[in-house]
Amino acid sequence: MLATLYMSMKGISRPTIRKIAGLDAIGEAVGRATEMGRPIHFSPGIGGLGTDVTPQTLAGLSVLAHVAELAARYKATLWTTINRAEVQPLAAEIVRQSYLKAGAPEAYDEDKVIFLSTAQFAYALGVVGLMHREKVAANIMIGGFWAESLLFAEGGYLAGAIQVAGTANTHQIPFFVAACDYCLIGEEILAAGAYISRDPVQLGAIWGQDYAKFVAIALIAVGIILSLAGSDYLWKLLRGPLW
Amino acid sequence: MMEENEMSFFDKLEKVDPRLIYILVFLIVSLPLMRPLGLPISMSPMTVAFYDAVEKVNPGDVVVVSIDYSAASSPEQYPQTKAVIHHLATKGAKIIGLGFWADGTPFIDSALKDVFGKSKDHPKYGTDFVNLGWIPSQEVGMKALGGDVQGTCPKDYYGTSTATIPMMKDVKTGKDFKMVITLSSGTPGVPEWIRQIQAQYGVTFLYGVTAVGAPGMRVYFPAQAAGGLEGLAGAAEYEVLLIKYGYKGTLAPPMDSQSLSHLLVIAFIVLGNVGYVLRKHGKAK
Amino acid sequence: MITPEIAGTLIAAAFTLMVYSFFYRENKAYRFAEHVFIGLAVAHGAVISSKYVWDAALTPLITKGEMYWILPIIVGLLFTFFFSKKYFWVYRIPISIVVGTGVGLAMAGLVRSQFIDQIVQTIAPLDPKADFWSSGSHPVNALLIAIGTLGTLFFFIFTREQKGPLLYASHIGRWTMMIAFGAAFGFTVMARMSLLIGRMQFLIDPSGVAWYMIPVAILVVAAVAFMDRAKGSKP
Amino acid sequence: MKLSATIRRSVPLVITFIAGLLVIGDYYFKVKAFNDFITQWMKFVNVAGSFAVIIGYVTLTRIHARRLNQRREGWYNSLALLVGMYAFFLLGVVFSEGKFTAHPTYTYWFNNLYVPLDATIFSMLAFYIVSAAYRAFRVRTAEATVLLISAVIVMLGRAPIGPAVWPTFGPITSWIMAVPNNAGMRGITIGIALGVMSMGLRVLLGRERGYLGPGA
Repeated sequence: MLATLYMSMKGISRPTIRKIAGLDAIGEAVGRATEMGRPIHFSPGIGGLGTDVTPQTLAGLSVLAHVAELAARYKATLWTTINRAEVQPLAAEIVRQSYLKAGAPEAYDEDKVIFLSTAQFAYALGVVGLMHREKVAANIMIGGFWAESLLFAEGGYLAGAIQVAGTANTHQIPFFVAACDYCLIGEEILAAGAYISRDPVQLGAIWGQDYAKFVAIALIAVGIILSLAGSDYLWKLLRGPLW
Repeated sequence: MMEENEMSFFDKLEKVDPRLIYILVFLIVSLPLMRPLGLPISMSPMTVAFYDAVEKVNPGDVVVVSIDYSAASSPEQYPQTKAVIHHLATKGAKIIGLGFWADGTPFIDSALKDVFGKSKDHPKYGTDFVNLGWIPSQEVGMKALGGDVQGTCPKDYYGTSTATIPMMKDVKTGKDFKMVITLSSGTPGVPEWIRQIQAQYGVTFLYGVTAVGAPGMRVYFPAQAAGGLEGLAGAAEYEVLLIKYGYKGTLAPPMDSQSLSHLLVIAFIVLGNVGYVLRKHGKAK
Repeated sequence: MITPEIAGTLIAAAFTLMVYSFFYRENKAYRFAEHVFIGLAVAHGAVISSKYVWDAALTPLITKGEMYWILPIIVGLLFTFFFSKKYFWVYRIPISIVVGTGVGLAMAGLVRSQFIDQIVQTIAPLDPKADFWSSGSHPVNALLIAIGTLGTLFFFIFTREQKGPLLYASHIGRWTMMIAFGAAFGFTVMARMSLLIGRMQFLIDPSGVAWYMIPVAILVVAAVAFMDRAKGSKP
Repeated sequence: MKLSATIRRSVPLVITFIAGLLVIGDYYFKVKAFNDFITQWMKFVNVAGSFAVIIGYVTLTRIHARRLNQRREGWYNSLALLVGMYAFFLLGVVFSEGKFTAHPTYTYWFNNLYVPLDATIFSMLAFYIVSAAYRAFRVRTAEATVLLISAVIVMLGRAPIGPAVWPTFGPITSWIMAVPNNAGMRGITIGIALGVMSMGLRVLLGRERGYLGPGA
């Protein structure tokens, strides 16, 4: 089912991704930071590369490209903080490219893409310190976040920043919703990444998953109607062997 | 959002030194430990379902107790572990202790010692309970365990060959497990056990999880998991149910701390938001 | 008389308080404790892996002469090529075996337990006599769960623009998730508090000796605070 | 040994593909010889996978040995890390008389040093959650309001104090957990399952190579 859709992603046709409200919020946040003349902070999470949360980090980096381009266009200062050593060169390159694309390569400052620390809390404190010192006006966090989400959200709020955050780590979303102005929920960050990067592999993956979700939706809808009507036909059918 | 010149009472409150808050937290948590309030412990349906499932265990049934947590969450999960092993022992189950988290392995030994008094030197070690120690490679390890128990755990935690342990003679594959109980705080944990053992061999499956994981695990109840202990509250409720087996719980004072600390969090959320709403309202004028 | 047991408790208490000293401010004691912890964590992993390799592979190899156990050992040792610039690609052999097996396992098991069985649970037969407050099989609850699940799934449909009925459906999903996240929030608070309670139980246990360390820690922090003030530096 | 770059690139991808396929096949083809082979294969992977720990060990040693060598700021912390790491390892493997972690001296240090450190570092979050509750969690949107209300009810319902004040907190909490929480989490679980499926497909088909390290 998914495999056939993979074929179609090979250039035969490509899906369009729906508008993701969080991305508009990012534009707004960058705009406001520019108006106030204060910097922006971005974090792609602490997921790193080469683990099961890699897709989240990659989505974060795609959004970073978007943020950097906006920042370069509006001439706002952008701070990017990194937790994993292997992400640093990637992020720096992405920011540089985006500045180039926005026609402001001279504004790119490689010291503003900083690797703080691999240790979770050391990184978190570095970020909180930076947000406080630089009085950031926009704090954007997209990627894999764990316990540090709490510290970031609090630090950003105290710095008076507009905050846009998103992660697929479900148990951290509550803190982002409670403390940030806009929150991307779960898989939304992956879709946002695909929306920006237009990477055919990512697009195809999301498309395939959508179809599978439609199957699930149809089965549940039919199943619950049958079960309310007192029939357990579908229930019995699905409980049988797969093969 | 916060202009310096119009700093109201609530703005000032927001800028209070966090160290004051920290000290308050210390006190709120410590006081009930020294002087318990003795609030009654309520009952959650998940805990009752867990208890009922263990009640159905017959003497001689093989039950796997898997320690899939690390020291970090031991304050929540170690009390669960002890209570579960105690309950299983009173039911006469044959207990297999093992674990997929490297950090958790020493807890199997401690829990056995706490419940039975001794672990390896206990006269019933090897007939009524056994500690197979750690199995690597997470989900791959679980699959291997289901396929060949003795091949995956060739020796127990103390270095004895598994094949020579009496109670392991008839435990060859996942089919020989009557019940699996995981005490888990992450990956590998509940979904992996369900995928590799519960779905494959149809064994009764129960879990004890940290409170962080609990909401997400509800989706497996009741068909895939027959019940669950949720965090410290789950453990405390379970202890209450076990009183009739002479189990001496230790969690009543901690639950009082829990009550007070929840009230503290709620009070702070309300306080913080009163200022926020007033300010927003003031600006709207 | 200081028995090893008492000494152990005191060591544990000292390190606990070294970590908590962080709440006064970031300091050397905290960083020291953190580094010790990182070292121990890796060492423990290595010890327990050594035991497994010893028991599962080396013992049958040596005592029973089961020569084929040499294979996984060699494959495992290929991990060390991670540190070679030139032969880094060799490291990819063990990693691809481990990842391929793991991914295959997860995929094979997922379809049943996290896809089909989830649908099955949502449409399971109803029980009108079930308790409304706690049972998902009460008809009203079952319908609500199905609607909420459908809404959540609709929210995560990305290749259709959200308008018309799809918009309403995804709104239902969003609100359902917010209540769920609220519950998750409450449970997380409980979990974090439990951890602290666990540490406090240890520290202030009147029958133990751990609390001896508390006055020591308070004195140290007070001394530091005094020196800070004397220097006039803000912490 | 000279191998062409193409082979070097494709061998790991082929291995991943075959390994994945073998395991998936085990679920759908019930042939005894094949299933037995997979069981054996799992044990092999278990043993081989145990060696992965070497990487973390060597990496940490390298980083901190360098810091120590250069007498960088905080070098004594690096020394503590290395001493702790090697002493604990020697204690568990070389001096444990074949008992490894079951050796009493090892258990002693595990219980009195490792456990308190791990648990304490993690418990710091309790403080942060309270301070964030006070200073950052705001009802700025309707969604955040619903979330916080649901959170407050659950916090009261799950601790003894809630039902002691108003008995209905208990049932309301269990309803929230059994119905809306279940619905939301089930949707998310299905979504995650599909995400892992599609990620798995990409890995097996060689379209996702992050796990192979740089330059794959």
